[in-house]
Amino acid sequence: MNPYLLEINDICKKYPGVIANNNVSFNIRDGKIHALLGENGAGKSTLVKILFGLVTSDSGNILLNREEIKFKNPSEAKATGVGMVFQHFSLFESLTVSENLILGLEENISFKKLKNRAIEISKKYDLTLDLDSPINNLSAGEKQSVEIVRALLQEPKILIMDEPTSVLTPNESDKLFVILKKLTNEGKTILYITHKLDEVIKNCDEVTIMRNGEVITTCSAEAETKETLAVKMLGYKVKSQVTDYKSVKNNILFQVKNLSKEYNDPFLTDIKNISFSLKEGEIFGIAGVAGNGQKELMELLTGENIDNIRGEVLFDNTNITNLPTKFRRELAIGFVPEDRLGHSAVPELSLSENILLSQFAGNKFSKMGILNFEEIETYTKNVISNFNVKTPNELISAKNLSGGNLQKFVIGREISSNPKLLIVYQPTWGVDTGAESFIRESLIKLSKEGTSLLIISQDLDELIEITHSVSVISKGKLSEPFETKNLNIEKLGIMMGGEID
Amino acid sequence: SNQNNVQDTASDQKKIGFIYIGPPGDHGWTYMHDQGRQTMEAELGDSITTTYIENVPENADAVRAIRKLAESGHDLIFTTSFNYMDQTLEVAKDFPDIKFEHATGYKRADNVATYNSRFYEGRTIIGHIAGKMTKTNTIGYIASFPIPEVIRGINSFYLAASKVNPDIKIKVIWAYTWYDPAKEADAANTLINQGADIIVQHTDTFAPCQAAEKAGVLAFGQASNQEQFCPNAHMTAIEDVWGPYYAERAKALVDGSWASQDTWAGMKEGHVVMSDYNTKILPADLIAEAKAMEARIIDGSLHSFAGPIYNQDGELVVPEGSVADDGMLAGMMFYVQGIEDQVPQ
Amino acid sequence: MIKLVPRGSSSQSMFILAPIFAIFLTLLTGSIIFFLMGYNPSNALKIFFISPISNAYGISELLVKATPLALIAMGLSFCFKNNIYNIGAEGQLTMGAIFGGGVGIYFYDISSVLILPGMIIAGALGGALWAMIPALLKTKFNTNEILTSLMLAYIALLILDYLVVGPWRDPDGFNFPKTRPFGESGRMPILFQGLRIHFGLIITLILIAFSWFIYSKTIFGFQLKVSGFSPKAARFAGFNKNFLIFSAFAISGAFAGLAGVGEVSGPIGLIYRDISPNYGFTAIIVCFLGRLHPLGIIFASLVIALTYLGAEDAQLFLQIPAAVGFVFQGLVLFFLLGSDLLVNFKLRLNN
Amino acid sequence: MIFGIVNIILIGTTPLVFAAIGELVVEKSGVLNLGLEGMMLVGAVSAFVTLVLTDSYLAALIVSLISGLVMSGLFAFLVLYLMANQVATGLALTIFGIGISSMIGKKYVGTPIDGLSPYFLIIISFLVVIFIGYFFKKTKLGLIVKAVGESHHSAHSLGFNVIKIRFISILFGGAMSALAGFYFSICYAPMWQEGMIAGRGWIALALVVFATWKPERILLGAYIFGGVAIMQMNLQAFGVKFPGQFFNMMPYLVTILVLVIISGNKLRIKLSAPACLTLPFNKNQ
Ligand SMILES: Nc1ncnc2c1ncn2[C@@H]1O[C@H](COP(=O)(O)OP(=O)(O)OP(=O)(O)O)[C@@H](O)[C@H]1O
Ligand SMILES: Nc1ncnc2c1ncn2[C@@H]1O[C@H](COP(=O)(O)OP(=O)(O)OP(=O)(O)O)[C@@H](O)[C@H]1O
Ligand SMILES: [Mg+2]
Ligand SMILES: [Mg+2]
Repeated sequence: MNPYLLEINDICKKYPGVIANNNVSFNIRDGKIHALLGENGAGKSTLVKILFGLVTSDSGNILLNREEIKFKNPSEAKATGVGMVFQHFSLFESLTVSENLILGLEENISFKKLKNRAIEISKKYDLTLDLDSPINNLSAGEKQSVEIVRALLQEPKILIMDEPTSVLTPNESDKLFVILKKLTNEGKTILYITHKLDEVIKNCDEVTIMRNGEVITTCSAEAETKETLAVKMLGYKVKSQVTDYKSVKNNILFQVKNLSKEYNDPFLTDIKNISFSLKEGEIFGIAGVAGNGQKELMELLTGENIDNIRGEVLFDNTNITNLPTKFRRELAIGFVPEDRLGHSAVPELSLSENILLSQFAGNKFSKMGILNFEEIETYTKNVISNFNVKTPNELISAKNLSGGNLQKFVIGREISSNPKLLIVYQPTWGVDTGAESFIRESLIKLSKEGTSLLIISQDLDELIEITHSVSVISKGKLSEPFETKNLNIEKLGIMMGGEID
Repeated sequence: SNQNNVQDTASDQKKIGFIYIGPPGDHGWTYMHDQGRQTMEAELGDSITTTYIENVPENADAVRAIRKLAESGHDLIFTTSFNYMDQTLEVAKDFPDIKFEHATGYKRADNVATYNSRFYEGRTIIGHIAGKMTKTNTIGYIASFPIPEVIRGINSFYLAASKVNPDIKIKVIWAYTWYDPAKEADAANTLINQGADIIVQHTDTFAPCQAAEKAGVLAFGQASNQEQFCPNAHMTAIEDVWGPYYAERAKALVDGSWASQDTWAGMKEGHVVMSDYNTKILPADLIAEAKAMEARIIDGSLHSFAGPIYNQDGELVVPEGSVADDGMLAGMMFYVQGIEDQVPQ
Repeated sequence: MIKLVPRGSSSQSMFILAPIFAIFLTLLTGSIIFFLMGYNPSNALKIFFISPISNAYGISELLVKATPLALIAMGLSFCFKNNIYNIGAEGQLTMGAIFGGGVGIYFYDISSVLILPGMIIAGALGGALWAMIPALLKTKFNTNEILTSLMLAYIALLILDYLVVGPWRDPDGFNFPKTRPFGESGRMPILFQGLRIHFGLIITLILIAFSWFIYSKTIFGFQLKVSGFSPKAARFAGFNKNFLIFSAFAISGAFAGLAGVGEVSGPIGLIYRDISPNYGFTAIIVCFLGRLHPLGIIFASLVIALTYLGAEDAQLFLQIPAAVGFVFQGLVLFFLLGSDLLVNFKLRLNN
Repeated sequence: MIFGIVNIILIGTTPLVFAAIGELVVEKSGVLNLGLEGMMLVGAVSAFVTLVLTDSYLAALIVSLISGLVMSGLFAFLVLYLMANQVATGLALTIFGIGISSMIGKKYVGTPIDGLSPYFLIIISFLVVIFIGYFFKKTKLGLIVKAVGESHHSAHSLGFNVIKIRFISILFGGAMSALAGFYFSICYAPMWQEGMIAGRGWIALALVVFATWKPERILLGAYIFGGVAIMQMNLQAFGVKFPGQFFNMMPYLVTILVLVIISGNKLRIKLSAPACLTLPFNKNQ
């Protein structure tokens, strides 16, 4: 008997400038949790979108129960027993939970029947479900439950989950795995996508590792450790490295006192009484699971969104709490937000113009509002050569650069402006390993030159590698800082799960 | 030689152009000008050809349209809406050899004549008929804009109606449009709902008449005979008959006697004509009375604004024994005594 | 079947070729329409597109017509570049005419060189102020400017209507719905004796050059461009979003207001109900056809102006209804928007 | 008398109801079609010309509806398949509609016809509103249309054909606009006149916003808009005079006011306005 429920053979998918899936082949056993592990941009989502009929592959085939499947759209996939929980929720915010559920069903049933079935499922798997509440009143975890119930209503043979825990607390994640176990016990198969190593070790039966669109290997999870998986996923071995503390001076350069902001928006996390301080030359890290207020905190620090803010932000002994972004820059504070395309850079504009984006303040490149293109060009060329940005010239649109190169460019732009303080959110998100270590080194180098750095990152390894001290942000609260060299990972993990007093 | 002849007539042929505010098929203002143009063509035969440009907006574009007619060899150009006044003069200044005629305006030049009709004479007749025909003593009057032309019409109508029916009341709705069939229909229905059993209109579509027909009340047509649209409501209409005037002016052009002048003609000259009285609705004696009034207006023994006329404040504006002069009529912005309404500011 | 394949980066040559392609398709469709109506297409096209501009007067008229279109479209580009859909230029034009014309009416009997500048400034101000309303509502209450600016256009037209029918009626005008004429000092100087092109053309050209300068050389232009492409990046850069919204609206309003005062103090000389043949709406077509670019807008304004003139000639010489001009305007935009696809996508045949 | 006023309001506002309920469905699906005026004009003229030629109301109705489908189909093709800007395409559709309707109707201006009683269509307008209300509240298809307007990416991920659903919604909107046009030239003021819709397409557009995208409020809004217009006529007829322009401004002013009220509150606008309104959808992204 063939033990495989799903056989994936030689799937290829090209996007302009990138091969998202390159001859991807692996098989999934019936009734198991199969992990698909890979960094950002490895091609995981692309593959499952092909599986689910959302994207068509360029070549290759997929067999479900030894029959070739080629779904034209997700409806066909659902009808054939493939269920999917998306990486980014595919819920309708203004509709109620039950409306969202019924939309996911292929067959037509009455609301009453649907409710009965939904309640049955939610009881069985211990999921909280308020059927009449509009989605936008729900927390991320509750939304996840809706997604799961919606997929289960269809009674899939195989359930695909694309990074379901990225928005969950550790507690919620554990609960999720209980549910997944239950499902496999009932004979269902799970394709579980993640880039979290411990989840694979703890909860999955088998794992396929992808890197740069290719399958590296498929193996049994039991045989692996975090380290072996990391090597396979990243292509090199994580070395824990301790930054030296010599460059940290004694004077406090940047201080945040009791910063608070309420949003009254279910999509945003309120910031609650956050305090921390940075010495000159110090690299301070803020760790945490995405969605715990990092984005909001970042906006308060950049000055992008500072209405109704409480507390104080001091820089160089000046109160900058209510200072707009432009003026913060004039004080020599640099910022690198998370999203390269459309936030820290404008994809449609040239690299030179993108330089101007954060450097226009202080009349550096202009006189009375009129631009001096020569100077901009010189500056751009410097950034390109100093930071190893691979590009034909400075007139190329930002969108034509690869992720890593654009990130180097953006960080280079900020560093080249000689900031006294640099605030970076996810410095190496979605960046390949070469660029990653280059960026980390640049940041450390900068601190040695006397700049203070605030690094907000979900990547604990990264924080351990480069920071002097770390705090954890959870549900809008910030923990006490810990010296990186004495970091207690377990305690950090508990705090990231929401246990900050 | 035959060919020569043709060419001769062609070169002698005068070209006459028209500028229209609307489409010639509107069965209203422009339609009647176009009827006039056709009459003129029929009467003058091969000695003239005519052209028109329709839907010319009353703005800077009008100058170009008029000018295009001037430049394309037209000898006489009729501009048929009030707001072409300044534009007509502007073009005329540059084409001293071309003759212009502007309808309803008051500015003239050596080569610009003006012409208008005494439509109010027709309103005297329909006022008389309405006064006799109304059972509810309430007349609904749909007016376009509070300009002298329209106010003159209301006064003329009311003076005649109240003479035969002192109890008559006239309800006015200003539509602030010449041309919005739906709105005109709404206004008619509102007036009917408020008890009007006769609808009088001074707007350009036949929607009010249709509305009256549907509601089973009576109405008068505007500008042209509209009986085909509302056979059971249409008592008569005040027709704007421009044909005789256009033919006369074209002849003057052809024989070289054209001169700038101001023409304000009425029933006597055949510019204002009552449509056939609807014998299904109107009693024969009333038709006879109306016809007699027409004759008296034509012979000058009946004037729409014969004194004594008082304004709403009770002041005597036209003394007994005299008639309102053209100056007063041209700028008339007051209601006569008895109209229970105010002229909008 | 034909398949759309996204281009890696948008095609610059298609960006320029698409409008030309669109005009070509419009001419083609126009020929078909003329043919179906029983006219000789080449003759009809000649009368439509060539005869109106075959002499100096025709060219001058083309410019008279194109001037307000280009001016308004240029102003609108400030909004559209910033992804703000101000579709109420007609109202801003009207307010410009009211404010500027108001000055002209008030000083009708005074002769002074200051009157025209006063009218021009008042007109620009009127348009700008009217445009500030949707800007204010957008920044303060987050209202959709497509809807508010459109509604305000109709409100402005009704205000104009009220004024010329009511309080501003010409005392010597037998109460017709029009104001008294402005004095000589309240008229735009004519550029060439005997033609109607007036000083407004010079103002328009200066402002177009000025806009080009703003776009390509200044921080302000850069800011508009960035916030159009990506509001988030604009926030990151620290641009003052509300300031940009206000200034884009104010500039487009001022330009439209200038077009309004240009119309009333240029070819018209007074105010009445019907001062603009929908220049404010047509300019939106001009703006898109011209790709928000100064040169493109000049070109597009001439093309669209020609459809008006052509419709008049077609009527005069062929008795083709003037409405055919609107049909052409609609078509040219349809084709342009359609061919725009080729900027970002390639067509590929596959089985 | 009151009955009479109500009657006039009903007669006058029915075309607004048709056009607005159609546009509501279009907007619910995430598309803004500014071409209402043009589609209404084409619907009106094609109904009229057909009636003159065939003497059949049914034929007039069918041809009118087809004209609406063709006009809106053109719009849908441009904005959905060619991803053209919705605002510009809608405006172009209106301009095109003004032009093409007066060309088609040229020979028929002022042709007399027998009008059709409006009451049948008035009843239909109620039924359409009730049906659309039911459609969005109770049917899965209605839910799908809402979902597509709310988040086209999510809808696509769930397997709904966003383009197809929007296409059909736009066609429905076109048919309703054409029906409004039919009502205009066949029932309301039975005639054809160039530009006879006289700006009511824009009022219908305002009405959708006024109704905060809720079907039943379309009726309410239409009767308020229409009611005020008729009330001012009634007051005039009673002898109360004031500048009519200020009354005509009412629908526009009130719409702005409603927009301000609902937009000021983030949650409220999120719950009323379709989140994807005017956004183009490309399934490859
Ligand atoms: N629609 C698209 N067009 C072009 N490129 C795409 C598209 N979707 C994905 N890509 C590219 O394909 C590659 C693989 O993307 P994919 O989303 O499959 O990665 P992933 O492994 O799911 O990453 P993550 O962990 O960030 O979710 C990336 O380089 C991505 O930029
Ligand atoms: N969603 C997308 N749509 C269109 N093009 C994309 C998309 N994502 C990525 N690309 C293109 O794919 C190319 C590679 O992008 P990607 O971010 O995957 O680079 P990479 O291979 O990871 O490079 P690096 O190692 O520098 O991170 C770039 O040219 C980019 O323009
Ligand atoms: Mg992914
Ligand atoms: Mg990458």
